[in-house]
Amino acid sequence: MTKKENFLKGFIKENPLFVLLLGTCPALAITTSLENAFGMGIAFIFVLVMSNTIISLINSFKKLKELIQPVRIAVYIVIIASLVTIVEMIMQAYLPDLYNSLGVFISLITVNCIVLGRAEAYASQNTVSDSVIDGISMGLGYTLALIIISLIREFLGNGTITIWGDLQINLQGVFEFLHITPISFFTSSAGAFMVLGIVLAIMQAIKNSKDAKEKEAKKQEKEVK
Amino acid sequence: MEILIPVLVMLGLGFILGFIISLVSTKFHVEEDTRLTTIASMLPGANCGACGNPGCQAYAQKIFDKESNGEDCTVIKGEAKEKLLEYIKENIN
Amino acid sequence: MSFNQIIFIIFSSMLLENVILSQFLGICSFLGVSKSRKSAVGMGLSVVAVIVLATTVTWLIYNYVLVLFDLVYLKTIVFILVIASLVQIIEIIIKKFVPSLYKSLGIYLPLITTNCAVLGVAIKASQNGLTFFNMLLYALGSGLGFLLIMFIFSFLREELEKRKVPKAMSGIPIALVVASILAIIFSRYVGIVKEDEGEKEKELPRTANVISMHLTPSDEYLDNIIRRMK
Amino acid sequence: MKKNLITGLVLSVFALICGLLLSVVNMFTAPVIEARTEEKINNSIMEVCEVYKNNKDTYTIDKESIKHDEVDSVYLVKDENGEKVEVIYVVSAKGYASTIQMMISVTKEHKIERSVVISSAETKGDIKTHDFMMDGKDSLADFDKLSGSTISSKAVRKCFYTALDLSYEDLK
Repeated sequence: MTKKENFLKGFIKENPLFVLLLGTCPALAITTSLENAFGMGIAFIFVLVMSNTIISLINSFKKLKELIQPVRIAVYIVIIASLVTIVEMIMQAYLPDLYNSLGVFISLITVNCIVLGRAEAYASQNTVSDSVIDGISMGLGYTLALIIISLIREFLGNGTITIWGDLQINLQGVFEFLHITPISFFTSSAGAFMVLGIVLAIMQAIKNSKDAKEKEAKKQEKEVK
Repeated sequence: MEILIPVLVMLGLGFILGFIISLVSTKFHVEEDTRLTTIASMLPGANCGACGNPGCQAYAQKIFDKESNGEDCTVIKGEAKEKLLEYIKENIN
Repeated sequence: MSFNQIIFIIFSSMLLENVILSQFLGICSFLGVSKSRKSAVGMGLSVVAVIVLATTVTWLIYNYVLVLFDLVYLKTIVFILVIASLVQIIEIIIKKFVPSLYKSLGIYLPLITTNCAVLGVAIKASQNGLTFFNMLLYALGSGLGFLLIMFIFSFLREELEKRKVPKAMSGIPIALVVASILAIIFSRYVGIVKEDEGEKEKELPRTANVISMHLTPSDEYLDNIIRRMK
Repeated sequence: MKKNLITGLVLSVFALICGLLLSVVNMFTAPVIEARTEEKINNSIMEVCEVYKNNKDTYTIDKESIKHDEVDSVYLVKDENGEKVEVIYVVSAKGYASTIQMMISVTKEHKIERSVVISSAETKGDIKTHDFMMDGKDSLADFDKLSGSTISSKAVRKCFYTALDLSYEDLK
């Protein structure tokens, strides 16, 4: 796999949320506004890249790798948890509003399957530079997924799009034009499940049609032969 | 002083837990087929449950019992996956 | 602690603030392990046990170590370390001594370490400053809520498997839509339980002396008197 | 046995490094967090207490003398002679999806002067901007609940009740 492929895989081919179905908890809980999705994404990218770097670094020393084998998971968890705590403290100090609206889900990055999964499945077997690229790719892919869901939910549920702080795009006009009000269902918990379900269905439909096309192409190739 | 207490707490906690885990795992070790442990070590170990099984160990058991062909794991891709599938082909079937 | 209050805490953590449907904790295992009823119930039962145990241990550590030494900022790392080790130790011990229990419930234990429901409930119980007894009830209620939803959902999913679903919707997407409908139903439970009578407002003012109240009658009182005199 | 000790040591070394790192970061962020909370509280006090805002130089705020289990903190506003003028409560109550924290000022006549929601992550209704019609009232008779979010309203009502209730004790 080339570096470019490695970087691009997280966006669509191996998107952690849409394809691997990992990290669904925050994707449902905090996607009520675009600002939350941004904040979560930044925190997530930091933790993922740093944990990938440190863990691949540890594993590049053979002796150290053998030494931590029995308590491997515990060591990884300690590293990830301290990175999460650092993010948490910095966020609480400099972005208190965001910290309040993300709440417990910042701490819960620790148990996010993506971080631990990447640590075990990728970082522990690959070089440091590859692991960094993998972390950035997966982090950006996850952020992208969060942004898509939060855009849908905030627009349909509130009629607004909060970019950062007071910077807000008001799209109430669209609803007024259609003589309806924003549907608060989409900001509720039930709406979160529904939006994720429908987005996943669309992804699956696209994938299905692609697969069908590929099959047809292969068939034609065979016939030509 | 401000640094000393957290460091001591973490040190103590890490030592006690690490010691107990290691002790318990060697003392109460259950002998298993090496093929099972190899498959388990080849799986990511993230225990995410995305394959529909309760954890990687359980999935390894399923592969070992020939109930699954090893293609359900969503976390490992590429080379690692090929390695796993090859191992299953050679040693289980 | 009255009986009413106990019921209130259990019901509100089980139904109103259901870990899965309203707090979005443990969604990964909710979607992953709900394909068959047997594994869903197994998972649910082990979650109940681990949540109660882990919350108790972390609550004790939080209140008697972290708060005492002013180390609250270490909570995430300490909690997850304790939970992960605890689960691993329990798993090894059950595997050795009660293999039958391990086969039915123990295999779910590793999955529980990375289940955000456990860490989430532990953090919430400690941070909200619950008393020991309330914490136990809260943890139990949350665990039971998880079990309940896992059971209902696995039942629905087993039925879904037999039905014809559009190809794009089959699998996880349709399951999420079903979960959405379930969440709508559960959000209607708000109001099914009422807080204890002891929490009910007493007449204001509590400590004001009665005499001063009579000396300065309210406008309404005066209005009434004037109306009567007319 | 020796191997177990080594494993324990390995984990404890990692825990030690992480603990060290965290306490260092905490040393930098903790003062910022504290200053921010302090500033936020001061701003909220300015917002709810008109008297103090106008007499900042002569009036003082007593933060320590009174403590209640029911509320998070009590601030007594005193004039230049040390006479109690107003009392400000920081009260929290459990709402629909989060804990709502409010700051409520009560005058010497046991009337609510003003109130402000300090923190809430309620998903239903706009609790931060809603006017509960409590300014200048001494009972909960006119409490205007936020339609569509019964539980949040109940929590807010409870906050007002506690503040009014305690003021009889504190402003004696």
